[in-house]
Amino acid sequence: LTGITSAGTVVIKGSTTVLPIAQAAAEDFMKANPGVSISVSGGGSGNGMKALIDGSTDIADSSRFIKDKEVKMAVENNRFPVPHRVALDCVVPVVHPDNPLRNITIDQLKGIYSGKIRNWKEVGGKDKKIVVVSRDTSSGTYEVWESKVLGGEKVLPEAMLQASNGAVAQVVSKNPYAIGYLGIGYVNAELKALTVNGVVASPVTALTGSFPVSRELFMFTNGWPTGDTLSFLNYVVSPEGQKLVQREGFVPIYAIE
Amino acid sequence: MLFQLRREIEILKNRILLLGAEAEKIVAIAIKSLKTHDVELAKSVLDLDLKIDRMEVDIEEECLKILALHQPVAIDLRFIVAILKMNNDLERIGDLAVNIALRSAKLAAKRQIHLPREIFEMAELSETMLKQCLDALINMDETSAREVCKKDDQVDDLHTEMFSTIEAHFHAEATDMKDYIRILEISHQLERIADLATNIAEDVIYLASGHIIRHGTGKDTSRESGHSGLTA
Amino acid sequence: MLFQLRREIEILKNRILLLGAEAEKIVAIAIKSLKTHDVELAKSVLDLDLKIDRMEVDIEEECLKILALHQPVAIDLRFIVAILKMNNDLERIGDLAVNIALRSAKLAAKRQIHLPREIFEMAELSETMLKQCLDALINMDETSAREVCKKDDQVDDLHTEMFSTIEAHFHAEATDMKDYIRILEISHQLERIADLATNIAEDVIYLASGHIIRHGTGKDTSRESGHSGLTA
Amino acid sequence: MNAMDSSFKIQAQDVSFYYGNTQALENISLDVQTNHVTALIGPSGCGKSTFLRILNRMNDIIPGIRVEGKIVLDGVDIYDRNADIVEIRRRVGMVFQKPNPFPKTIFNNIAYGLQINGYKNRSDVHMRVEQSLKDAALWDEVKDRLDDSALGLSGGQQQRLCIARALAIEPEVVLMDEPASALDPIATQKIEDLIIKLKEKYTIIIVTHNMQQAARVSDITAFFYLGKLIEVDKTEKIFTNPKLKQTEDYITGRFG
Amino acid sequence: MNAMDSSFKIQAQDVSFYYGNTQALENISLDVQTNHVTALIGPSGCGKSTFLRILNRMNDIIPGIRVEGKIVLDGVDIYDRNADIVEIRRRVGMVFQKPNPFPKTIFNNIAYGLQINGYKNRSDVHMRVEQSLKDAALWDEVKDRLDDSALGLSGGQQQRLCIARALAIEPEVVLMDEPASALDPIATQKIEDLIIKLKEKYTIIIVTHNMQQAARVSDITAFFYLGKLIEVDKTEKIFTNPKLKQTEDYITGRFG
Amino acid sequence: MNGPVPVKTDRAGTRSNRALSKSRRAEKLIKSTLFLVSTVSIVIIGLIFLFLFREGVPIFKVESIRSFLFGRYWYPTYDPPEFGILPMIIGSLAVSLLSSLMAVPLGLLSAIYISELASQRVKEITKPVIELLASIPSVVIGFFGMVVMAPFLQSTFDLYTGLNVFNASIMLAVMAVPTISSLSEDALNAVSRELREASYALGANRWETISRVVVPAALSGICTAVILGMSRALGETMVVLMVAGGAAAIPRSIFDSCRPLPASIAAEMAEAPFRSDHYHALFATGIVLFVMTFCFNLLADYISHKYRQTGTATL
Amino acid sequence: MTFARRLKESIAVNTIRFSALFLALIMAIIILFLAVNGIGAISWDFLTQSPREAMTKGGIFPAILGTFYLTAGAIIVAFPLGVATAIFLQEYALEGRIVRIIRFGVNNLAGVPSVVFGLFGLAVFVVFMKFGSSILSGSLTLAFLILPVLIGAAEEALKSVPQTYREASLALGATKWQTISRVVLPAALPGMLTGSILGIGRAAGETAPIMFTAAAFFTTKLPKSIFDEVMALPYHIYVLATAGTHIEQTRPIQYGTALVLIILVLGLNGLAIIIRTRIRRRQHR
Ligand SMILES: Nc1ncnc2c1ncn2[C@@H]1O[C@H](COP(=O)(O)OP(=O)(O)OP(=O)(O)O)[C@@H](O)[C@H]1O
Ligand SMILES: Nc1ncnc2c1ncn2[C@@H]1O[C@H](COP(=O)(O)OP(=O)(O)OP(=O)(O)O)[C@@H](O)[C@H]1O
Ligand SMILES: [Mg+2]
Ligand SMILES: [Mg+2]
Ligand SMILES: O=P([O-])([O-])[O-]
Repeated sequence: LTGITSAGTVVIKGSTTVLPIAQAAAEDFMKANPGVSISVSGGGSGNGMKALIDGSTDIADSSRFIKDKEVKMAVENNRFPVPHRVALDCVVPVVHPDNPLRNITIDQLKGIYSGKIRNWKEVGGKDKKIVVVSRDTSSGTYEVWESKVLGGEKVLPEAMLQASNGAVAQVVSKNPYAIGYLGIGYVNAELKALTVNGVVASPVTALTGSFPVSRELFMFTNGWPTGDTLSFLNYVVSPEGQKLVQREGFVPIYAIE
Repeated sequence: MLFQLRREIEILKNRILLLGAEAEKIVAIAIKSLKTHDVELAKSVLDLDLKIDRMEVDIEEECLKILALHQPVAIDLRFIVAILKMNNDLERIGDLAVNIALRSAKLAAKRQIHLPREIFEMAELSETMLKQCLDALINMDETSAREVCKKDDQVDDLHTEMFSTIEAHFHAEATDMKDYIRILEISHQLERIADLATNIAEDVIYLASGHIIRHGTGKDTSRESGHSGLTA
Repeated sequence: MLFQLRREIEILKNRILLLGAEAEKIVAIAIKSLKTHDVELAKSVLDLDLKIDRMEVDIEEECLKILALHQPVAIDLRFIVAILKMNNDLERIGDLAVNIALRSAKLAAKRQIHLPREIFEMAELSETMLKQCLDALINMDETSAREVCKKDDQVDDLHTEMFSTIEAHFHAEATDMKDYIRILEISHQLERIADLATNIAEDVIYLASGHIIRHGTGKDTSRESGHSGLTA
Repeated sequence: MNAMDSSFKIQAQDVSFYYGNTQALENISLDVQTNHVTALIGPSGCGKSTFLRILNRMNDIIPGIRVEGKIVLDGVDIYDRNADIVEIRRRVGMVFQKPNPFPKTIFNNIAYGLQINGYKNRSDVHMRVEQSLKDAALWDEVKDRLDDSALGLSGGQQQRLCIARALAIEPEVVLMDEPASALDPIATQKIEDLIIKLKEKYTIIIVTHNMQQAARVSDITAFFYLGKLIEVDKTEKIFTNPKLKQTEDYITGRFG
Repeated sequence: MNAMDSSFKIQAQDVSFYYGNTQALENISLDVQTNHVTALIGPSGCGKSTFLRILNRMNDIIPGIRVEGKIVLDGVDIYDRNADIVEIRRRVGMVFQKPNPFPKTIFNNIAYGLQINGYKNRSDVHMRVEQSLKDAALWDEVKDRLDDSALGLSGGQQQRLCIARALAIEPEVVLMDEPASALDPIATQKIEDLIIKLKEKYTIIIVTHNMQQAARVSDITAFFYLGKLIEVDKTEKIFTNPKLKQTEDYITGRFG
Repeated sequence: MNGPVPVKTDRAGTRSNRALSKSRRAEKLIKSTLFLVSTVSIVIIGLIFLFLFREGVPIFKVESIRSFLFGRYWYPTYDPPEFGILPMIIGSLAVSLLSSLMAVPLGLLSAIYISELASQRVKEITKPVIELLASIPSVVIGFFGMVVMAPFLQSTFDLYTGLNVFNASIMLAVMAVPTISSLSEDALNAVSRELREASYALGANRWETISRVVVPAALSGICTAVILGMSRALGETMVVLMVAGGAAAIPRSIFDSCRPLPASIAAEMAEAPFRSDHYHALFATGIVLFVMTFCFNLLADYISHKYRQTGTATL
Repeated sequence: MTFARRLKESIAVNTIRFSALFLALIMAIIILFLAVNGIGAISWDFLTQSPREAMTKGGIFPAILGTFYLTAGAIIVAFPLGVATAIFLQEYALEGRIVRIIRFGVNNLAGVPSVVFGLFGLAVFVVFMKFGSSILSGSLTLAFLILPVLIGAAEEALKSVPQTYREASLALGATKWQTISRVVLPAALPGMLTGSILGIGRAAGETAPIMFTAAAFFTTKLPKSIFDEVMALPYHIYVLATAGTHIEQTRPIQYGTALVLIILVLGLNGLAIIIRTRIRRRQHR
């Protein structure tokens, strides 16, 4: 009863971080291949994986690598997830443009997110309470943040947990006292991206790994892809696809001119 | 349209007219028997009177039934009540006719007796009155009913005259006093028949106009066309 | 409890009893005037009769009013209709009493005239009957009403006797024939008063039992205690 | 039990009725004469409507009811196990307290019952609609607007339409539960006149709490009290001279 | 216009009434006698209720109405600009067609009007509640359950409660719009008897479409037709011998 | 029936017995079909229970019911995870209570206005408009709260965040007012005109009539309206998801952000790995939410039945 | 009237007036704000095109269509269920335990929060029945969400058919089903339609239930089967407002979509209200 296999249809689900890439790629791919219909939904990395496992999606976007538990479950369900790295991402701390702060250290971030630092003046800002914005604890983005920044500490309960990168961008861009973090693709003019330990988040620092909070973005398939799914994935990793990745603000997996 | 009440009233009217007809008839027979000295004829009134009695009872029950079942008001109520009274009067007329007939039967044996002219005049007058009051009833004709009332005075006068007439005869002829008493009594019955006819006429007037004129108490206010009374 | 109708009926009952009392009174006066040859007394009945006439008209209007406004049924309706008839009868009794009084006034001039014993017997009887029928009405007493009816036969017998008595006297004394006729007429009026009292008694019987016994038509089926008729 | 008698259309034989555990009727025996108007009177709650609705098994739609005794329609017990309720209801029509025409056209209000009862032929239906409207003394008033909604008629017209609707399927008995109580005096008169006319063709049983109405329209009056049939007799007898004191007290208002 | 007369409680002087553009009453002049029961009769829609509700300005609630002419209560025009509507309504009480007790206890149904009108003292209120229940012939039936909901009373009792409620605030006039039309005959009788008793203390105006009721309870009857006052006279006169043929036709049912 | 055996020829049975039993069978069949269909609701409720429990109960193997309900920390993805939903429960209650405080008086008063004071024309317009407002999709309200209200509040009151209990309550109130107003108006409207007239006829003025007759008579309907309004606020998802701020901590002031139960479910369900403890915990959160609204609905039902008073007298 | 009474009345009455006005003001602000901001985005292309250029351009046609499919599916499932249930409850069921249970079910179904429906749909249709995230799953979830609305409306409609209609029909010798199908249902149908329009409006506006069961973030191709995912207006607003990398650029689209959704839902409700007033007016005649 799974409808995903009908010819000419590709279903993509998962990470909200990867969503813009998938959406943009799907749009262009479909323009080039009018016979193919691609549907893209978000929901988060976990959800994408779940869909892959129960067979309700062809491609699961993920902003993290698959977990052991998920692999186990997949295998139990006779599915064999295959990762395809499609882009790199920096998870960038952002503040409101009005915030005078420019740089922040990993330790400061850890202090802020674990609730030990509560005032901007402690990190060199105004004497204002810090409004901490975070992703939901189950998101891939958060996982990266947790492992790279928090280092095992728990995020403070008062943190405003947002369901998507976009939401984080929204909140921070509207709130002069807020700090948040999000995929580099979501940084825009209404946000100020902070340098971390003096390193600017950029494709270069991401590729080189010098930006402390960077990660790889994946699309998972069940077994080696075939047909339209394969063509689509090929398109994503092709130079044209990677241009889209760049256009959406992410970091291509290889340098393109 | 209160269909049923209308119908019942129609039926009742017919019945009272029938009764009226019987009353006319019995009076006519009684008077004829007096004129013709016909004993058999005179005796025949008894049966007729029985019939009238039965009719009277039926009509009364009918009236009661209508009152109970249809609870008439205003004109309809006045009609029923008037019928109740006429009914009584007509039955009385029957009784009076019997009285006349019985006496005329007794008188019949003595053909030689002179029956005064007045008695026939009275008979004629009261017959006319009876007829006329019944016609008035049929047509709800107040004028003709009032004429009946006027005629009653003539009858009364004739009856008063009778005493002298009879006395005169009595002394002249010295027949059996009983017979003269009978004649007087007959005159008296005729006078009473005229009275009853007048009663009926009065009832017709009451019916048609809503005024009781009996005992000369007629409070005569007639219908108006504007609305009445209590307001400015 | 139909409060208002109850009250109206109570009032009506009182009025008819008052009228009955007046009727008793007028009869008593007429007879007394006959006995005592009291012309003044005899003439006083005229006023009383007028009063009775007025009362009769009022009661009839009252009945009509009750019929129109309260639309009684069953016992209440029978009561009103009976009152209507009694009312008529009582008024007639007043008229008859006037007749008696007028005649006794004429007779009063001639004290020598022998008034037959029977006439007083009749007078007494009819007075009793009148009293008794009114009592029966007050108490709704069927038995006593039936007694009244029985007494009527006695009065009738007495009246019949009168003829012979009078004739005997007449031949014996050869007084003015008119006087004898007057006496006979008085007897006749008394007989009629008795008749009317009987009518009233019959109405009481009708009221109490619901049966019309007049004209001997009484269909005598009496009340049952179970429920009736059409069902199994 | 008395023998079947063809002058009786319906015979209730020792009928008792229960709503759940409360008894609403107690041993009612009443024979209804063919082509007569029988009126049921009595104080509120005495069981008039209940009895009426037993006669076409309309009470069946109420849960938890129980009927004892027999209701015999033309010699056949309508509460028999094999009785066809639908057919009984066709034969014993009903008119209700409040005029309740269907929200259809005047024509279809009447045609409905005909179609349900298997009249297929259009001209047949037309004929019967006309006839029943004539029977109900409504034809002249509505003949030009048969396709208008029945709800546009006045209360009195609606009630006559309901009567016509009941008549269309040629019932033998027509039950009426206070058919004029929602109408003004003038419309009431029309209905009463109609009832009197209808008895030539139908057997009519009418419930009314207006005693004057019972007096005016019925031939036979049955007085119910507290679920019992107290007295039944010719209407004129009941209203001039009832046998039982209880009846007399009720109709003269000496009650309660 | 006639002079003020103290035997007249209310005088309607040349009153016309409009609902928006439709005229409902036309030049009504009617004087209501103190301590009498005046009945308004007439066919449905003739304006009886409208007239009644003019008398305590209850029609004011309806938008778009217009009154012409004068309604004089004890010599003062109630439609005067300075008239205090609330005070007028206190003086001219009203009882409605359907019993409409408040969903409160029996006691509070009556106490409400008292409290509103400034009775503060508890024992005063108690006394007046008892008195008005007695006046409405209800005291004996409810004295042990004053704290029960008024909705638990029977229809007739509810209507008497509504009367008691109106009486409690000592009105001078009581208007009643078909007060018994929703009741069964026995309850109706009780209300009618009550009305007759009440006229000793109050001036009563009652609308009824039951002519027999008007006949039974009223002293004066006014016959309305098509928004006009056709005839007004002593009730017995109207019902035995009305002046106008129109009236006679209506009360004898020769109408329409 | 105690009736004896039927009498010979059955006139009542003019239709043939076969036709008769056929039509009876058809009637029976229709009835049973309808019955089966009508059990769908109960089946669904059953399924909801079943699946919520099926998916939710496993969490209680990991976390005790007590610590689930009263735990103050919600760290579903840590190791070891913490599944305490007390902050969410309190967040939910806070926003629904605060929104009720705003919505109830406003809804009630406007209902009174429409039913008692407004002219016929105004009434004819406002009543449907209010009903229309009740149907504005919650996502639109949430959108408005997030995009317009939050910055407005933040700048006007100089707050640390505009996404907070207060904002969410306002938006929920905006959702609940039409419900409360419309249902209360129905209840007020059901109070018969006779009752009002009775009060006026006793010399009461408008306010006395409203406060002492009309509102008390409609009270049960109004209570039901209020409870249903609150229940709607409690179960509303999109508004709180978009406007409440999302902090899984017990709010200390109305200007703190919070994370009501539905928001938590909606936000995390997508991310929670299938059949993980987190997934189960979210279903268990669903159970809690379900039970809470369930209680509200039972209460509303109880009130509307128990205190049902019709405005007019029953004869 | 004493002065105190007058004063009290005027204070109270004015407070009530003021609150009503205040409410009207708030509502007007919200609606006007959305309308003013959204009207600019709406054009023919907006309604008939797919989103383009990472949703920053183009229209919302797939979302409109998806909402249409979802609500149509929901009503197709829910209407017969609702009507049948209402008929059973109103016409056939005798009061008793079964009815109490069913009614209990209906009442509580009405109170289930929409997000719980989402969970239910996810657990039952998407996962257990393996329909996946699809029109089917979403429609079914929405169908059960609006089922109580439909049952309620249908019951009201049936209740408003006077009992005497039924009795009149039965008294004419109609069977129960004839009575229901030919007298009761036609009289109740307009009311039922109103109910279903209200249901449609509700279904079209819900987000939470379809979030896990049907809604796609992006697809330009129109669905080919009921097992396809679709875009939907409410969800589209949600994701545009909270996800994506170009939130500020899509703002006009967000307003436009919100306005379209409001117009759709309010339009449907307005239709229902108009029909209802028509019916009431007709019934009052
Ligand atoms: N559906 C019912 N369930 C229970 N009891 C009922 C039902 N219908 C009527 N009753 C009771 O049965 C008795 C008889 O009622 P019924 O309706 O037959 O009275 P009625 O004589 O028609 O009264 P009314 O004049 O008020 O119409 C009453 O006591 C009533 O309360
Ligand atoms: N609120 C209203 N708006 C417009 N017209 C009205 C209103 N109320 C009554 N009318 C009209 O005014 C006229 C008189 O109505 P009213 O209610 O006074 O009649 P009624 O004599 O009391 O009739 P009924 O006996 O049916 O109660 C009728 O034609 C009626 O249609
Ligand atoms: Mg009944
Ligand atoms: Mg009126
Ligand atoms: O949505 P995520 O990429 O954070 O899993």
